[in-house]
Amino acid sequence: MIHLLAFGMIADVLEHPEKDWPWSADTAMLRAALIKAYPELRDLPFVIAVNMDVAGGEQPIPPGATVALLPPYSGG
Amino acid sequence: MIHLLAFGMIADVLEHPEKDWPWSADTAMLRAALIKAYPELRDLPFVIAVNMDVAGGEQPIPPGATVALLPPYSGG
Amino acid sequence: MKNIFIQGSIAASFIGESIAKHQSKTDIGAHAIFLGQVRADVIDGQPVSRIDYTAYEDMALQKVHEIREAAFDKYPLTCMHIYHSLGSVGVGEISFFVFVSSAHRAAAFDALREIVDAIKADVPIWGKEIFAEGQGSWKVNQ
Amino acid sequence: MKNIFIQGSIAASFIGESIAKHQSKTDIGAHAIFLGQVRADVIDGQPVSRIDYTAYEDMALQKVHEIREAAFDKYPLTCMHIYHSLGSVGVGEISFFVFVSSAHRAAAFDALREIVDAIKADVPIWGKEIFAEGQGSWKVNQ
Repeated sequence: MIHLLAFGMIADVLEHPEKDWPWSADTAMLRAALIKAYPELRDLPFVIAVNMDVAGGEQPIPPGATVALLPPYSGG
Repeated sequence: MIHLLAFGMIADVLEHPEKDWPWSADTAMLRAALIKAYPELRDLPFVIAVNMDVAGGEQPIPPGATVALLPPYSGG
Repeated sequence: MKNIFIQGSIAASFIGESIAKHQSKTDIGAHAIFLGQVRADVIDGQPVSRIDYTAYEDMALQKVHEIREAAFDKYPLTCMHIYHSLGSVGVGEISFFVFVSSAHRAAAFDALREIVDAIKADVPIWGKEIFAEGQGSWKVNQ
Repeated sequence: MKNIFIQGSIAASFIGESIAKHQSKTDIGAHAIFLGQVRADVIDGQPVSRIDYTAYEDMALQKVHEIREAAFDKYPLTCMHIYHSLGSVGVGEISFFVFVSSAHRAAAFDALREIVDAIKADVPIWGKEIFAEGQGSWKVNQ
């Protein structure tokens, strides 16, 4: 399992902004699994942070990681 | 006559920061007359504003003008 | 890690008090301050009445910490304060406050702009513009 | 012509109140503020205790007016406020306050820096740094 967080417009799509979710080995696989469960995500821009790290491109996901779905920021 | 104003370190050299002074036809002639009266002015940097106008280079002085001796600014 | 979040808007009096606290630091010659204020933008004919801010707080504080350290490394700054609202901030109210001080002005100007740009680009905060009628639209930074 | 001069130092509370007055202007998204504070510089071993400011007031107001008009022509600014002290300003106190507001931040940042630089370069104001012992030294801008 991983600990999944969603923010902004992505949180509007998922039923809960914070939930447990089946583990995927990397962010590409997780993205595919999420889009399967929530087809609206296909058209929404977001990056995936693994343990608060937003790597350029795809990255591996350790089991038990905190994984966050981050749409474009709009602070400030 | 002209109305002569002096500021900053130039005002320290003249006895009064504001006084009447004999007319000179242009700023070069005025500068020479001032340095004759106050030799310390020779070594002090200042520009001459004629009726609040600091022209690049020398400029004519109308009789009755307000002429100000302005050392380098240090506001802000 | 220093907290930056303030619940609701940032009061003008808080900014004034923050300035006053710096009068004991007599090596400061220049303060540069940025304030973000909520605009009454009209989106698809609907006027914005407030912005509701949320953040990935742990990651945001980590990112701000990195931005802060990078600015202190790059510029000779005396101090730096960063605040951002969470929750509702009404039109005309302040949601973002960055305050940089240095001996001379160039460092304060350069650092202020870099910090503001970096926070807008790299810190996970989201604003939802809420219309008078109650619906909302997720904000997108320029 | 708008006056810019304040006798003595500029209070932090005055700055806070000035910010608060802008909350009714709901087309503003960005405020950029510069504050000049008197440093306790040590000159030839003597610590500065205050700066005494004088100005060629008529010409200074004319120059600030020109700088203001040029900035409004060049940038899409919502408002602009400029204040400078005359007379004595103690170490740690504020003598210079420039406050620029616009819809988006780029104009406010660019205009603020240009205005501050122009005022330091082109406005006839002089500061004399007064030492604790009472003597003084005319300040020279960097």
